[in-house]
This record gives sequence, structure tokens and C-alpha cells, in this order.
Amino acid sequence: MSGIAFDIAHLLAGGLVLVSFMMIYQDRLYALLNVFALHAVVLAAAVAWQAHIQAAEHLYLTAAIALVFKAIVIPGALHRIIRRLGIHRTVEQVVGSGLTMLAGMGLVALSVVLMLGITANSDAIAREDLAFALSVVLLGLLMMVTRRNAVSQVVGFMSLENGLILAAAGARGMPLVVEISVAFSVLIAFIVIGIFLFRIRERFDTVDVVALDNFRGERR
Amino acid sequence: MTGTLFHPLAVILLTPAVAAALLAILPGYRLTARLNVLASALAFLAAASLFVVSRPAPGNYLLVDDLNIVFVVLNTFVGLTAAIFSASYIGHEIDSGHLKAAHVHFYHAMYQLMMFGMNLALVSNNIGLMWVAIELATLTTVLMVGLYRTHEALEAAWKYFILGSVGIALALFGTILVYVAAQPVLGDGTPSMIWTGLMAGAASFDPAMLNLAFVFLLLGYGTKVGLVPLHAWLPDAHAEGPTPISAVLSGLLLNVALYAVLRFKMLMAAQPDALAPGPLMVGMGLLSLVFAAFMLYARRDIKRLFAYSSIEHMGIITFAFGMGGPVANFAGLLHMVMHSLTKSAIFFGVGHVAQIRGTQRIDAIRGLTQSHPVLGWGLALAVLAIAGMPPFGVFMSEFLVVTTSFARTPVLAGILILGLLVAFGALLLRLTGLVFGEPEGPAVPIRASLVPLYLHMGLVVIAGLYLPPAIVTWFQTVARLLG
Amino acid sequence: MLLVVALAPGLIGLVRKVKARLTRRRGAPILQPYRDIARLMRKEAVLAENASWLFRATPYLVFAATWVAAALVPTFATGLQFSWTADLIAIVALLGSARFFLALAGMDIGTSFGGLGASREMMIASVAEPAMLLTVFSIALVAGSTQLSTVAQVMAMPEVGLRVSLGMALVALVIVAIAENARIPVDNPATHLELTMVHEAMVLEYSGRHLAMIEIAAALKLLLYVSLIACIFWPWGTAREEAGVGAMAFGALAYLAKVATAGVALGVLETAIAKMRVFRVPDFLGAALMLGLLGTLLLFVSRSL
Amino acid sequence: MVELAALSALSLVMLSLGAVAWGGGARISGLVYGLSALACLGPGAAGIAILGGVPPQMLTLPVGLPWIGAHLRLDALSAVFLILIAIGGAAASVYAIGYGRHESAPERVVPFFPAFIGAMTLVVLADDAFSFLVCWEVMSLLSWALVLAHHRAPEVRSAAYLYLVMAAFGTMALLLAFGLLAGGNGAYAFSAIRTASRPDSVAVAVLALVLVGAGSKAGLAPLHVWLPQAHPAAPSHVSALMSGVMTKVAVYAFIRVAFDLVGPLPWWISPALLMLGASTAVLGILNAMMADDMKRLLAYSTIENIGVIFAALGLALAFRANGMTAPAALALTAALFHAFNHMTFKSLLFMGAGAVLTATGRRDLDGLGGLIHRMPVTSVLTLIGVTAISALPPLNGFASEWLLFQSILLSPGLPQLGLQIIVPAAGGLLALAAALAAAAFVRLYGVGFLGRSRSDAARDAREVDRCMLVAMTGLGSLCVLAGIVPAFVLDALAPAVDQLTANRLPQQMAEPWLTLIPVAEARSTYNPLLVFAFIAIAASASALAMHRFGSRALRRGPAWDCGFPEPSPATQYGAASFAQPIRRVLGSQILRASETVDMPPPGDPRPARHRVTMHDVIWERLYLSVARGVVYVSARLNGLQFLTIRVYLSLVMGSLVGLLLAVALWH
Repeated sequence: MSGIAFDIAHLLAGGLVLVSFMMIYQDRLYALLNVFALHAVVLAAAVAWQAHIQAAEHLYLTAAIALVFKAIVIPGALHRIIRRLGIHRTVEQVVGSGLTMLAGMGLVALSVVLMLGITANSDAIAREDLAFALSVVLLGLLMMVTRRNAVSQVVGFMSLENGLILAAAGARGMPLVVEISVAFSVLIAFIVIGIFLFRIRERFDTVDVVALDNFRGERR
Repeated sequence: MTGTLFHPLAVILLTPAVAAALLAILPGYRLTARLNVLASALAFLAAASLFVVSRPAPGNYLLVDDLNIVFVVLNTFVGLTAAIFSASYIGHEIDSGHLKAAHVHFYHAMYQLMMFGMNLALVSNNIGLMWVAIELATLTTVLMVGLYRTHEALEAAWKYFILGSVGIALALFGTILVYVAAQPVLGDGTPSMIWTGLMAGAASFDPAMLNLAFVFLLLGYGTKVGLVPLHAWLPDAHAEGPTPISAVLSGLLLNVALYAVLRFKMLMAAQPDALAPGPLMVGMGLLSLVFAAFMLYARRDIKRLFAYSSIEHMGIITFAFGMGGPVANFAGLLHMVMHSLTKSAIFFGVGHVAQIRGTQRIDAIRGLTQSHPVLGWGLALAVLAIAGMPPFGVFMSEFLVVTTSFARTPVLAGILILGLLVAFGALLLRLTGLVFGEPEGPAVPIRASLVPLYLHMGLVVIAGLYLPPAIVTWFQTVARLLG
Repeated sequence: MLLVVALAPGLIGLVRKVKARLTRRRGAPILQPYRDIARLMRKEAVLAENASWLFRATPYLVFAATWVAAALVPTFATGLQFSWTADLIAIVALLGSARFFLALAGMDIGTSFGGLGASREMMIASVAEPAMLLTVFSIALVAGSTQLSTVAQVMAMPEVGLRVSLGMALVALVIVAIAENARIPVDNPATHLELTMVHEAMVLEYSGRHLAMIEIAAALKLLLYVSLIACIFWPWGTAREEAGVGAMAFGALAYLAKVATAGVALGVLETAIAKMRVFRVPDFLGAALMLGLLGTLLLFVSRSL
Repeated sequence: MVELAALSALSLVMLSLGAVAWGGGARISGLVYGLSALACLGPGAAGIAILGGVPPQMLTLPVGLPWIGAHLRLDALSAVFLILIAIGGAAASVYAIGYGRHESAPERVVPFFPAFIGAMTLVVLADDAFSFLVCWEVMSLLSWALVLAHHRAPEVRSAAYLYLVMAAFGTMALLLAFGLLAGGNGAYAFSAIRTASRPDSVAVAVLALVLVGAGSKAGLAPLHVWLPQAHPAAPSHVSALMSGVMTKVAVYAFIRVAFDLVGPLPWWISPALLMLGASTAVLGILNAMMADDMKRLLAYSTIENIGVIFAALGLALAFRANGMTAPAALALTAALFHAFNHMTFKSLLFMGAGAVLTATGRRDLDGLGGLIHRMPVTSVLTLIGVTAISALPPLNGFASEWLLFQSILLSPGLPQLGLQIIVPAAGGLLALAAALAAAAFVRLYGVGFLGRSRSDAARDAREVDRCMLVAMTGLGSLCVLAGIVPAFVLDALAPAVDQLTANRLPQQMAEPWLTLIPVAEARSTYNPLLVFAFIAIAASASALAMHRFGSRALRRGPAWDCGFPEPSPATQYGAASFAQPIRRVLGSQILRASETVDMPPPGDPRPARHRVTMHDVIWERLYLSVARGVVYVSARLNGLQFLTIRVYLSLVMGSLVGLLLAVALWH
């Protein structure tokens, strides 16, 4: 089974990295959300494939959660938030997207180098999977760091988390993966509700420094 | 797990869980506060009885060994005293209208849930379960930090939440990596996530994978420990939340995260080909210490001041564990315990002070020994203790850390000394302003118990002068375990 | 011991006489200081209203301390009965005690002149004393002792010979002696009512028998220094402990001659130079200090070569 | 014996706890002080017994550092300092029975006082690094609390702050020193440290660290700046203890490490120590000369005496390194003797200042004057103190300085040319310091006690109560006795000196007339008993003669003052005017003193002004720049408190990527 199974797993994981790059490249919020939905779909597919090749039924549940929750519910909710709160449609990036892409390339290279260093006695699928997962995690972090807007930072966090799910799914026979994905979904729900309830978009990051100074610690 | 429902271990976990559920339902402040104290007391008694009761064999999920028993007892003890303190503290907050009854409701339930999370993290034998438990504890504390719903509190809670979530994510990735490293050796599924199994098989794990895992784990759990540069959430979360929670955060949650780091450090040490975790920890410890020491000077908020001092001490502890060796590990353990007791005592005192004066601004508080001698001197003792003055226990651990590290690596000890001195200067400067001079500002009469503060300080003094041989041998065993 | 007391005013008279002669005055007779003291003794003492017991006790203390110090310096014979009571350092310190109490007495009345004198005196002393001690060091290095009898015996030996260090020490000691005894150019003993006076300003309030004691003490101090210089740098003729009466008599004559020479020399010196400003004094004494140190260092260098 | 001393120390600590329990107010102050004076007898008796020939004793208690325990040891060196502490502590306690009645905040003094003495006692007894440092730091902490007794004054708070920070700094240095001594395996017991051998470089590092640690507590320049602020800020009996006794505990620490624990030292560290001591002495006394506050002046003079002691210790080290045990014993004896003497007269003087403070409420010299009429007993006792501290024969200050000069005169025997040159130079500096000390104390006594009263407070002063006078009389008679029969003290010191230098002075009590003969009769002798007798006889004989043969008439009249008497007491020579000549001569460089005169032209009615500015170079260059550095760094780092979450996340990411890169490169 190893040949084709490996290739497909490889393809799906690689696709996830590619979609991550697309997200970094996007500078409009709605488009970003759409790409994120795509990210979740690819993740669901990758997890499902892992469930198939590992014959682990519980992973199908994880894939389903990813598909329903992250590809449909959360992007929908974020759409609503953007409309309600009237957040700027354009994403403000701290550094130009070209530079960010370059940094992203560097991160992917770093993760590949790191994973290559691992001796071959571990599972090849897991190894490749981990390399891609690490890339996705780092790219998600990169996105959180390079965006000013709350929503796009949340999206960055979610893509980071997708990388984690990918890694967990790729680890053969890892228990608790479902629990972890559920826990993360709760976490993300918290974040989204947090944005929505507390209207903390401006407190998430500086838009207007003077207004913020009154809130941030010790400036009373 | 072989124990029954009445085994202390079960009590430690079930009491907070059941209490949390009960507290969520029950009405009334007085009742819930008492129940909160009662549940904490029960958990503490159970934890203390772990010394005498035979330990259960390590199972798939739970474990009691020499290392975590230290943490569990400390955890439940400070949980108890903080609950006693919180009963009077929250009472005043309700009287003064800072909190609504509904919030208090929620607060006590969350308190027990947090205790449950921390206890679970400490006794779990499963790296996945531990991760879940720490996340649970983090989430509950996030909610408590935001309890006051002020702009500042929300800001602090939000920062804590986001940084904590990222940390949690990194820790999870590290956990997965550990599993991946263990899986070829120990086989699929749960066996590859169990401490006892991992420790036994660590020598044949892939060292490179372990290295990678440790980086993620150190940064992930290190965020919770408050190591610089991952510390940003810590000062604000301490400053804006209710003071009992600040005490618990500093006294316990940081320890729990540190416990996780220590566990993985032991794992790393068991694989000789892997990266030595010591230098990393030493580096981050020193960075935290020196950075926090300098940050102490510019603080204007009293709770934020002591929050930075917590970062400083976490730095010292991490440094000590990073140095390794029986003496330094002993010192690290001792320092951790002493810091928990002392720092929570400080927050108890600070909580009273802030309520009496109605402010947390340092320059608005003066002359406490004049206006409130018992509280003022208690706070002075606690601050002197945390600054490393004898006859308090912190001095003993600092003595051991400094002397042993200077004999081994003079340069590092020099940096350590620098940080300690700078921090001492800052703490003393603030202390002088707080407790001496002409009293100033309002003096709201507070009917509050200073017993927790003096109880902690009493323990710290006793430990500084006389450590019972039982505790010493026990610490020494653990120190050897830590390598 | 009584001898030095008897001799001391005579030296003062001699110096005054020499100075007068050199300025073409006839001058008072050499015995005039004796008469002055006797007259002062007979007069009633006037105490300022504010004077305390310290003010009254000081003249006797000063006299006693100076006298004890002076008695410890070998004059015409070494190995005096009680010379082991104290060594050179103790002698210096005894003089310090005398000065200390005199300065306190100067402050006691609460006048501006008294304080002025006291503060300047202490300033001068604070430079003069180290110079003196350094001189003592270099002497002790040569003689291997601070015991004056021993020093004099060693110095009398031919093998000591002439040394640069000793020369320096001599110059330093002379400078210190001039400063300590309030002579020109440091202070003018013949003046009053001048803002530059030092010693006289301190004792301004004294009268009658108190003043007499202080005058005797001052004279004793001068004689002490002269004897000191003579016994250390010019031990020629000094009788040894075990020597007979003849040698003793010869020593006494030699001693008288030395004192007279010194008195004349001092008179000439005082006439020849002018008094310097108070704040130049430290430079003057600093020279002594340097000389003392240099002398000591040279000794080491020459020894280690 | 060691049990007795330890029990007494413990009872002192218990007394403090009892005082806390009883509220520590004025009600129990007399009782507590009385009991603490009694408790001081224990260590004193123990010390005397050891010096009397009882062999050294050890005691191990199951407290302190777990696997070591608390070791206590009472040997001859400890005994010397134990006696010193006992005398100083008992005198201060007796004094405090009276002084404490005037205390405005007794609850901030009484509870700390006995424990402070107890802690000092335990420092001297401690025989392992941990117990030593615990007691040492507790001693600092308690004295800090005592300094803060009058915490409402901002300058007291800043003095106390500076004090404890410097104390912590010193402790850190000691911590490092003991770390080096104990080695990586944590052999903290002194017995283990003593037997271990270590290379010269380590020994020198230890010595340097101990010099910093003990020196910062003793007040060695440039670590002295806290001392003139903190010592005067405390209540006077505490000042007496801090200046008179606690600085000696620091000296003890240095002796213990340098002579006992660290083992052989190379000779070339001693010149540094010698010059450090000598320049400290000069700097201290020069500052004392300029100080206007009586207690501050005394504190600066403490710095001078500490300098003298350290110079003597440096000399002893130089001799010892060259195997010249007899001169080493002489220098060490001089140091110990001077330490003892300084305890007596400095405590006495601080008590005198406290008496003046009680009687007048002032301690600025320019507000006093004429006290010799109003407070006769205090004045006499203070006069003894100033005479002794000015190193004038026949009192004890001179006796120890004389011994020191004798040991300096033995320096030609040293083989190293460097030492031969440095030692006399240091001797010159010490002589300068001694002469300046006389000037400074003439100023203190002349301006403060003599002359006419400069303020109403001084004019209405009343003599203080009996307890205070008794304590001062006790110390005053010690000054006189130790000055007149130093042989007794020297023989008592001999066992301690013998223990550390393997040699001792010849038995002094055996000499005829109790003469001091440190080396040889032909070399140098000093017989204070005879000097004292001669002076007494000569003075009384001359007085008798005067009254017998001269006039006995006495008349009171107005002061003559060269014909220009001025009734206002303000025309007297004040503290600043007295200091002026020395300020001009020596202060212009060292203290950077400068004077500005603002003389209005004729016709202008505004008063002329004369202003003196002085700069403490060490404070400005060293301390303020360190403080500025810390403030600068913290201000720069403080920016990190106000960043956005995104930036904090970048920090997290940065460290992650950095560590990952490191791991990647590590492969």
C-alpha cells in the first residue's frame, strides 16, 4: 500500500502548505476566509486519508469536525462579524506580502531541514507529514505575526491549529486526537465569541496607539 | 489505576470536579465561599495523606511519584489558603460593589475547575492528558482574569488567552513529536504517551526528534512558566485579575507549567544523544531573571511589580534546574516551594492593601507599618523573604544556587548575582515606599483574615532555619531523579 | 628634668636677643623671659565669664605633657632614668596632647580669635605630624629603634657616617620644629592683633599664672625640639649611660653649647626671612613631608642595592 | 562555653520575640533593655573563659543547611569579638534604659534591639558558611529595621535603603567567596574549608570578594557611602552598636576568612589592602572634618578607624606571607586592639551625641555650644572619648596606634622592595589621618561642647539621666584603663593572635611597671602607666606650685578677644569656619570643595554670602552612575511592557525560529 498511499498523503499535506501560502498572499478579508475554508477542506481530506490508511475510525470524526466546523461554521461566523463590526475589508499587513512569502519559504525550508535530520527509523509517512505540519504551523504563526487585523490573526491561529491536527493525524495510532481536535474547536469558538462579544478588535492590535494607551497595563 | 473511589488520588481529582459542579448550581455567596474552602481543605487533606497511603501503581492515566507529590501537596495547600483568603477578599469586593453576586457564583465554580485542571496535570501519567489538563487550567484562569470586565481586565485576559493559546499549540506540537519519537519503540497508541513507559524507553528514542520536541515543549510550556521573552501575558494577567487568582497564578499555575518542563527535561536527560536541555534552560532562566529585575524598577502597579518578581524567580528556578546536579536541583525544588508560599503570601497581603487603600498604584500607598502594623510588617516580611533575605527559605535556596554555580561556572553566577541584586534594589525601593513613611490615602476598614499570610510566612521561616529531615531526603530523592 | 625647665626661657631670651641685635636694636636681656614669667605668676588671673574648668586646667596639663615629653629627650647623657617610659612616637603624641588641649581651651571662651587660632593650629599640626612621623621612620630605620637613648647611641657611632637620607630628615625635622613652635615663617611669636596669628590667638584669653604656665610650656617645647635635633643629628659629646662624672660634665657643657648655637641660628633665620601666608604653610610643611618620605625611600633603595 | 554563648544569643532573640508579643511599646522598653544587658553577660563570660585558657569548643545543631547542620565554634578569635560584642551590647543596653524613655517610636526599636545583639553574637560563633551568612544577613536586616525607627523622614528612608542594598551587595560577595571556598561539592563547614587546599588565584579571588563583602559592611572606601547616612539615622544607642560593634563583626569576618579559612596568601595582595586601608582612613577623617552633624561626623570617623584596622591587617598579611610571624603577630595585635578600642570610644561618643540629642534635640554642631556648663558629666565623658579617639596618650586610642606604628617600623625586614616602599607611605597616610582626627575632634568638642551656646535648646540643656551616664562612665573608664594598662588587654588578645599567626607578643604583664615592649627593649617601649603618672604628678605639682608661690587671685571678667568682644554667640568660630583651613588645604582636591563669596557693593543692603560646595566624588562617579545605568536600562526595557499582542507573538515566533535554527545547525 505504501506507494500510492504515501503519494496521496504527501499530496494532501503538500496541498495544505500550498493553501497556507495562498492565505499569506491574500490581502482581502473575504478572500482570506474563503481560502481558509479551502484549507480546512484540504485538512479534512488529509485526515480522512490518514484514517483510511491507518484504519483508524476515530480519525474520520476528526475530519468531519474539521470539515463542518472549520470549513463552514467558523468562516460563516467570521463573515458575520466582519459585516457587523465593519472591519476594514483590506488586510493591513505589517510587511509586504513579497517579503512575507520569502520568509514563509525560509520557514518551510527550515522545517524540511529539521525533519531531514531525523533518522530514518521513524515512519516515512509520519516524517513527511510532520515536515509539512511543521511548515503549516510556522506559516500560521507567521500570518499571526504579520497581520494587524484581528480576524486575519484568528485565521492565522486556525491554520496553525490545522497544522497540529495534521501532525496528530499523521502520527500513527496516536490516541486522544479526537479529544484534542474537540478541545481546539472549543478554544477557537472562545476566540471567535471573544471577538464578537467584547468587540476587542481594536484591542487585539494597535490601530490607534493613543486610544490603546489608556487600556494597556500600567498606563492608568 | 488500582485505587478505589476513596483513594486519596481520586479524592484529589474528584473533590474539585464535584465541587465545581455543585458551586455552579448553588446560590449565595457565603455558602459557596465556605464550600470552596471546604473542598480545598478536603483536597489538601487527601494530598497530604498521599504520604502515608501506599501509592497506586502507575496506570494509563494517573501517576503518583516522588516528583509530583511535592507539587500536588504544595498545590492543594496553597489552593486551600488562597480559598480562605479569597472568601474574605471576594466578600469585600461584593460589599464594595466591584463584583456582582452572579460573577461570584461563576468565580467559585471556576476556582475549583482550575484546581481540578492543575491537580490533573500534576498527577497525569499521560502526556496528552497533561496537555489537556493544563489547557483547562489556562482557560479557567483566563476567565477569572477577565472577571472584573474592566477594559484593562479584558485586555489582560485577551492577551493571556492569545499568547496562552499559541503556547498551548506549540506544546501540543511538541507532545505529538514526543509521541512520534516514542511510537517506533513503544508501539502504537497509549503506551507511547505514558510517562513511566517513555522514561523507560527514552534511551532508544530518536534524539533529533526529541530535540525538536523539546524546543516546542520548552517554548510552549515556557509561555505558561512566564519565561522571557514569552512572558508578556503574565504581568497584566496578575495585575488585572482578582488577587486570589494572582496568588494562585504565581504560586501554582507557573509551577504546574514548570513541572511539565521538568518532566520533559528528565526525558531528554534519559537520552544521552539528545541535546542537553540544561544550557537552554540556564539561558532562558538568566534572561528572565535579569530582564524581570530591570523591569521591576519602572513598575507603578503593585501587583504587576510582584508579577515581574514571579518572572524573576521562575528564572532562578529554571536556572537552577538547568544547572542540574543534586545540589542545584535541590535548590531549585526548594526555591520553587518557597517562592510559591512567599509569593502567594505577598499577594494575600497586597490584596488587603489594595482593598484598604482602594488602589493598586504603588505611589499612592505609604506608611503601612504605621497605619496597619500587622499587615504592614507581614507584607514587609514577605517582600524581604522574596528578595532573598534570611532567615527565610528563599535565602537557603539562593545560597545553594549561587555558591554551587559560582564554583562551576563563575560567569553565569556573576550574571545571576547581577540579576538578584538589581531585583533586590527594586523590591526594597518599592517596599520602603509602601510600608514606611507617613501613611497616606484612605483606610477602608477591612475585616479580613491575615492568617494565610502569616501561616505561609511561618512555614517559610521554619524552612529557612530548619528543614525536617523527611522533607530533605525526599527532596534529595527528587533531585537525583531530575539528574 | 628641672634643668630643662630652668633652661627653656633662657633659650627664648637668647633668640630674642639675637633677633634684636640683628635688627640693630639692643634688645631685652636674655633673662627677660624669666622676669616675665615671674611677673605673670604674681599677677591675678582674669577669667572670661564663660570659661569652664577645662580652660583653667589646660595650662597645667599642657605644661605637664610638654615637660614629660621634654624630660624624655636625652640632653647631655643617654640612658636617663625613665627614658624607657616612652619612645619618640610617644613624645610626638604627648606634644599632640598638649596641642589638643590648648586648642580646646582656645575654643572654650567662644570668641572668634580663639577659634581662628585653634583651627589653624590643628591644620598646621595635621600636616606637621605626618612629616614628623616620616622623619621618625627614617631615623628609626637607620637606628633600628625609636627609643631616643638608643638612637643617640647609634648616631654617635662612627659607622653611621653622613647620609643623604639623614640630611633630608634633618631638614624636615627643622621645618617641623619651626612650625610646631610657631616661629617665623609659619607664625610670628612676637605679634598680637594680627589676623595671621596662630598660636597667640589661641592663648589670647589667658592671663596671670595660666599664661605663665603656657609660656613656660612653649619655651619647653622649643628646647625640646632643639634637644631632639641635637641628640639625633649631633650626638657629639653626649655622655653614655655608664660614663663618669667628668664625661657627664663635659656632656652638659657640650649640650649648653649646642642649645646656644641653635638659638643663635634660629634668631638669624627668623630675621632673615619673612612670615608667609597661612595657606602657604601647608606647602612649606608639605616639603617636609616629601623630604621625610624621600629620606625613607632612599634608605630602602640604598639598602637594597 | 559555646553553649552559654549560644544560649545567650538565643535568649536575646527570644527577648525580641517576647517584645513583639508584648507590643514592644514604651511600657516594656526598660525591662527589655535591662534583660538584654543581662543576656550580654553570657557571651562575655564565655569569651573570657576561652581567652583564659579553656580550649576551643564546638557545637553542632540540627538546624540550618540540612546535610551540614549549624556548626558553632568558640575559639580565641571568636572569644575576642564575643567580648567586644558583649561589652558594647551591654553598654548600649544600659544606656538605652534611659535613652529609650525619650524614644518617640519605641515599638520600632525595642523589638529589634536584643535580636540585633544576638545576631551579631551568632555571626561570631558560626562555623559554617550557611549559618554565618544567615546570621550576618539577619544582623543587617535587624539593623536596617532599627535605622528605620524614624521612618517618617525621607532621608532616613533613603539612608536605610542604601544601607540594605549595600548590605545585600556585600552579602552577595561573601556568598561568592564562600562558594569558591566550599567548592562545587558544597563543603560549607569551616572545618572542611580550612583543610582544603586551593591555588593562589582562587585564594586571592576569595580575599578580594571577602574584602568587598566585609568591607562594605565595615565601611571601607569606596563601599562606605552608606555608613555616614545610615549610622546617624538610627537611634543613638543603635548608632553606638552599629558603629562600635557591627563594624567589628565585619572586621571579624575578614580576619576569619583571610587569616583562618583561606590559607596561605601571596604577599602581593597586602600592599593593596594596606593602601586601601590607609586611604580609607584619610578619606573618612577628612569627611568627618567637614561634617556638620555630630553623629555624621562620628560615622565618618568610624570609616577612618576601620581604615586603620584594615591597614594593620594588611600589614599583618604582608608579614605573614613572608613567614615573619612575630611582626605579623604585632600588626594583628594592633588591629585587634584598635578594634576593641574603637568599640569603646566610638560607642561612648555616640552615646554622648545621643545624650546631647536628648538634652537639646539637636545634633548639628552649629546649634550647640556651651554644653560643658550645662551637662558637666556628659562633657567630661565625651572629653575622654574625643581624647581617646584622637590617639592621644595616655588613653587607649594612642596605645593601639603606637603598636601599629611599631609594626610599620618593622617593615624594613620585609624582603619585597614594593612593600618596603608602600608601608612607610601608608604609615605617613595613617599619621595624617591621626593628626586630622585630632583636628576633627577638637572641632567636635570645641564647637559642640565649649564656647557659648548657639541656640536656646543648647542654653536650656539639662544633664541626662543616670542610666545613660552609667553606661558612658563604664565605657569611659574602659578607655582610660585600656589606655593606662594596655598590657592587660594585649595579653588577653595573645591567644587569638597566636591562633592566627602562630606567634604572639611577649607576655606584657610580666614587664616591670607594665611597660609595653612589643619587640625588644632597645627598640621601643611605652609605659602609659608611668606617662600618666608623670603627667598627673607634673600637672598637680605645677598647679600646687603656682598656687603656693604665685598669685591665687582670680577674677571673672568679660572675654577680651583682642579688644573686639562681640556678645552674639554667632560670632564664635562655627563648625564650617573651623573646618575652613583644612578644607582649603586638603579638601580642594579630594572633596572638590569650592567657595563662592557674594560680596555686595557698598550701599547694597543685602547680606554678603559665603557658600561652600563640596562634591563626594565617589558617590557621584561610582554610585550615581550605577544608579543612572540601572534606571537607563530599565527605562529602555520598559518599552517592552507596552507592546501589542502581535509584537509579543513575534517574540514568541522569533524565539521559536531561533531555537529551531539552532537545533538544525546543531546537527
